[in-house]
Amino acid sequence: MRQIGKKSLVLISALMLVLLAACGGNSSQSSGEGDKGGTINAKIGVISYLTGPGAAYGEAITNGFKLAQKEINEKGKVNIELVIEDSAGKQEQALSASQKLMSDDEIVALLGPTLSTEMNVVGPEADLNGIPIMGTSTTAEGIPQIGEYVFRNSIPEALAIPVAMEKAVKKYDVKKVALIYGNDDVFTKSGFDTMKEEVEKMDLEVVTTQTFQKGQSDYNAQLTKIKGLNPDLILASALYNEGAVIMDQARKMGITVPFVGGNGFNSPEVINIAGKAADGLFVATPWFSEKEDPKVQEFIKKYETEYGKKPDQFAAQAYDALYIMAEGLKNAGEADRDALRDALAEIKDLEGILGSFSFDKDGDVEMDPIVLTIKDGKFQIFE
Amino acid sequence: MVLEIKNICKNFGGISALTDVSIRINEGEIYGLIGPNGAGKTTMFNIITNMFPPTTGDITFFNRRITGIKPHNITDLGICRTFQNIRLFSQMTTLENVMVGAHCRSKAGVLSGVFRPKSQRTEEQQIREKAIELLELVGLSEYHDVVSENLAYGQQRRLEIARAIASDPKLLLLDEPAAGMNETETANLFDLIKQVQARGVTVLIIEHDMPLVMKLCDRITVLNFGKKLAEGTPEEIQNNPAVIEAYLGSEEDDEIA
Amino acid sequence: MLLEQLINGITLGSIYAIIALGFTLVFGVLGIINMAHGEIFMFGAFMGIIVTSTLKWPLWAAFLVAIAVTAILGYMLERFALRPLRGKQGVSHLAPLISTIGVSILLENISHHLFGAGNHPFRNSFAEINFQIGSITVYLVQIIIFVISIILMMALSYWLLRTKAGKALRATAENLETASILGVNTKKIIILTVIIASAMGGIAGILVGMAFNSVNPQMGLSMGLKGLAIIILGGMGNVKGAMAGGLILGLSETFVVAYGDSGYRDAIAFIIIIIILLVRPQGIFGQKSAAEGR
Amino acid sequence: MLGEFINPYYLQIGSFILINIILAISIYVTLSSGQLSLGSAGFMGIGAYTSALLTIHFDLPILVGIIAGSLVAGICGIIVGLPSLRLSGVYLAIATLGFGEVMRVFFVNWESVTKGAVGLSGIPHIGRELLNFFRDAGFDPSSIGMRNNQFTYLLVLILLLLINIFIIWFFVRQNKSRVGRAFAAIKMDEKAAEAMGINITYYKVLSFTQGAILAGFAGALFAHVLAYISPADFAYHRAIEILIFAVFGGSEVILGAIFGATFMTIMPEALRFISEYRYMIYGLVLIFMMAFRPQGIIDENIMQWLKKKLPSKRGRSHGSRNQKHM
Repeated sequence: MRQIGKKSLVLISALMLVLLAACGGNSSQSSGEGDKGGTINAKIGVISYLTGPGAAYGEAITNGFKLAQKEINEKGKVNIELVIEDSAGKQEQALSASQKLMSDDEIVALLGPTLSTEMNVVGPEADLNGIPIMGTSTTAEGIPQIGEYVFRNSIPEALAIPVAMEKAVKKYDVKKVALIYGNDDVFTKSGFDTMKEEVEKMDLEVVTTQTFQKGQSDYNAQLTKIKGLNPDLILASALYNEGAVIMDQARKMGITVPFVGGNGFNSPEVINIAGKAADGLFVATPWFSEKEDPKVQEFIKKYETEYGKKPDQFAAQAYDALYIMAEGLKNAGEADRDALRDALAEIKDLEGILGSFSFDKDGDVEMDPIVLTIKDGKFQIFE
Repeated sequence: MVLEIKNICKNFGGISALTDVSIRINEGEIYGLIGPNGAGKTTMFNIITNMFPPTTGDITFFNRRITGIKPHNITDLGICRTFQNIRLFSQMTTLENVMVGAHCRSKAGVLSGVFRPKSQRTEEQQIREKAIELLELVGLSEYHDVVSENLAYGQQRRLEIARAIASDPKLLLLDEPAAGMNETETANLFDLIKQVQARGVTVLIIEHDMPLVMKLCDRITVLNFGKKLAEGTPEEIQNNPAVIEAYLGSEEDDEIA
Repeated sequence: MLLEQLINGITLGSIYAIIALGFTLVFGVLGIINMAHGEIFMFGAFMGIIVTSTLKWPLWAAFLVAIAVTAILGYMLERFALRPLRGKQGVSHLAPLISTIGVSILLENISHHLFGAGNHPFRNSFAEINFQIGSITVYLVQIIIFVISIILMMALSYWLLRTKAGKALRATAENLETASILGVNTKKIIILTVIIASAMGGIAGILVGMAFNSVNPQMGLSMGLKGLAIIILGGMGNVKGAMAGGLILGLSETFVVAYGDSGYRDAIAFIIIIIILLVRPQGIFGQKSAAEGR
Repeated sequence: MLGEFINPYYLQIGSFILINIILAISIYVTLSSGQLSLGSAGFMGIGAYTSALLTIHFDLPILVGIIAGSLVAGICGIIVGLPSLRLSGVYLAIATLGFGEVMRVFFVNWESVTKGAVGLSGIPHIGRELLNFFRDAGFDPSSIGMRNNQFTYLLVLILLLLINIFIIWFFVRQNKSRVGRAFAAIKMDEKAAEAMGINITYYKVLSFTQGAILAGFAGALFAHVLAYISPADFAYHRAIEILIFAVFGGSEVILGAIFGATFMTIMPEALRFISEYRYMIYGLVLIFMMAFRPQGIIDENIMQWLKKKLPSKRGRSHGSRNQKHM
């Protein structure tokens, strides 16, 4: 027994040592050393959801960053180095990652984290420490209001949903609506809150409000109830994964009314999953892959050759975000946290692949989303 | 009268394990409970300690009715038992086992156990001293720090007795204490039980080792198929034709046990 | 509307029942709650998708592949997570529970890596066949699910009662040691049990994929916990109890949504667990002895 | 200056380790009387929400909030623990798992108070409150060369460390007392313990409640260190994580729980390159530990060996086993 004890102890100490030794390691993404005169060198920390159930989002986002980084560094002027940390979608890990990044004095700004829940924890900390932080996918309410160092370039639900709702209501002469949303997810819950507010503003009748939970695959009970109440329109605050299945089951049941979805509902995957059943979905988004803007088409082409798949909204937002950072650095003229914050706050009408971009006084997005609808299995601009 | 068992019946799903058994045990005696396997001896122990209730009947302990009282309260009143298939706290040391036995004779709660006021330290010291003394009594003084599952079989049996005595019982129930012991060990056991008796403890013993029972007990009850077959002094029992028949008829069982 | 909800409830309940049958079989024979059963079910569903959507094979092949793969998973579960614990000194009865929780986490994350986190559509022309009865649309798949669940229940009951293998299974269930003394090859029986239970999970996986057109790695956990609730409701190790429990849970979930608050739908299963365990630990159909002594 | 040596990242991780140690001890305490509770995440949530709501809405001091959170969790522990006594082993594990899930659904649905899935933000942060306190007292962290976040996290860490030392001391002492022996006796043989006069109901509920209080306490600390909580923080996966702390480190001795929590918190941070496979590793850890070392990495034998190696302050009068020093 003693022998075993001794061996285990040695093993434990060895494990601990390995861990401690590995603690300092960074996964550093640097490309191009170009240290010519006039180039601003800057390190930017990225916190992203790279492992776990939402890893697909984090992957698209970091791909967007990397693509933009390559282009920006090739152009000269600004040379950006990305330091990427995983948050696994958890607040504690996001906070740890942010501390790790913030304590590196060379890092001038943070991008991410992916989820609004994470931003709620990381944002105040970044603000306290005076480092600009920009969310590229955080759409919940109140994020930029956390503090003056907190920005975002993702369109909040409060901006996107009303636009889509207005257009759909006008077109179909909607009087009665049904709501369905995922009540255990911060993203869909906050989308629902916006919908409810807007429904009240527009004076529509709510026939029923239904909820669903993560991991559920049967929505028939909720949909049967909705069907029985005959709404003119269904407002669905769901992520595309669940949303597509909801539409599929609804169409199978014989529900033909249009759906309006939130930001999370906007993905080519909806068509992929639901097929023809996806027809009649309305979403408002800054991102439209069929846009005839050469910049957009070039981005899609490059992204596809680099990563072998079509970029989604998250990749596009991340791509634009790094350009915004680069612009801020250029205007600031130096890689300094406070100077960068002030420069970011000043950004107006910057043309990106999502359109013309400005920050408002809080550091929130000012831009006009386009309303898309799915028709014949394709996203189209809805006029 | 230490214990009075009045008309106890126990049915298990229609099968009768004990039928109308009455026993009276006087203070200070060693009382034997014998009978072939399945006669209901251990069932009787379980009923006395209220591990399960009797179907009908009553038990009084010093004229106090104890049927329906929770097992740990029965120990509190002064009845403690050992088990046929040794049930020590196997990963505790010998000393700790006996100290657990003193549980119901000590009081320290969470806070005094943690903050250790003087009263707790004195109590803990007393428990420890008592445990050491009892280990000496059962001849295990060299094994304080041995984890009890590493003790030899006979030692485990003796440790169980020490643990039971630590609860200061007025009545001690021993369930086949000599099982698996060799002759020397059995002789030691005899001395031990006599010493326990000398401490003023009444003993009720289930045992298959007939020479030991006959030598040890003041009075004996024989159970057979859940019924009382005979009662009396060892001589009376040895000469009772019904008992002899019952035992001859089930000799093999006896051998196995 | 009531009729439609009834159909929804029965469909959902039948699926729950098939999953619970797998749980109950393993518990009945081994006395182990297999927390990984939900994940094995999820793997079955993914196999269905790969076979029909990616490989474009016919549906019957999907069933065969799913049964084969889940059976292999079941074997591996037994071999690596259960067998090492059996007959070992000092292993607490909680060990298999913890070890199968380990398997469930492992499988869930493997499927994240293999299939991605998103939902996968299960597109099959067979799933589209439907009848119109008045304003109600009934899908053939819904009927099939109900029928299969009944057939599985009856087959399992019959098999346990009548056949030789079933008798051996029951002998094993009653007492592992006695069974092996009586000459039952307990090792083989245990492997067989876990494999059959897992294959049933695989079948359930494909049926769910067809009925709801949605398969994702997280579905295993949610279905698994529901299955757990059902076997507690119906009585551990009780085949008919699993069926009845499944239908009860499916119907009550559906009716909570229809006439109550859909937000509490997921809580029902757990409230059932708590109430049943406190009021009637042996389950509605269970015998008392099953719940005692463990 | 001092500031250069203090990296808030390490302080942060240190804080999480210390909170996780409390959680691991909570499951250890319940297990020490032989009960496996998977409801720790639920109790943690109760503590976190109670404390957060009290401090946000009633402006109560954090300390009061945390104490109230632990107490409410403890009361829930008694309410759940009493009826659960009829259950043992696996059944108890499942009932408590169910309890945890019901609590989560409850947090999600009681929107008017908990704000549902959106979660509670703006919870007073222990470190920042302490910082304000020090500032009001006329002390500026920059005077000793520290940045604000370094100072706040250092304070949090020190505070948590003191709390941990107290908790560990408390339970080590309890283990060696009459109560600890009663727990151990019940764990090893419930019937025999009952026959020795131990009130099983009382001690089982006691240990269950202690576990609930600790989990609630850790939850309250968690809320005030992260300053944001949502129902997803207290879901099934949290319960499993806490279970892993105890299973991996060892559930026989308190040091095992401490080691498990420490190791399992550092591992994903240190080995970020394998973090993609973290949950797979968790799964494998559970399987392998059960198969090869069900008592966890650290058990009594290692404790014995450690005691032999490390010189003990008080010597060994009655053998090493009764001198469990931490």
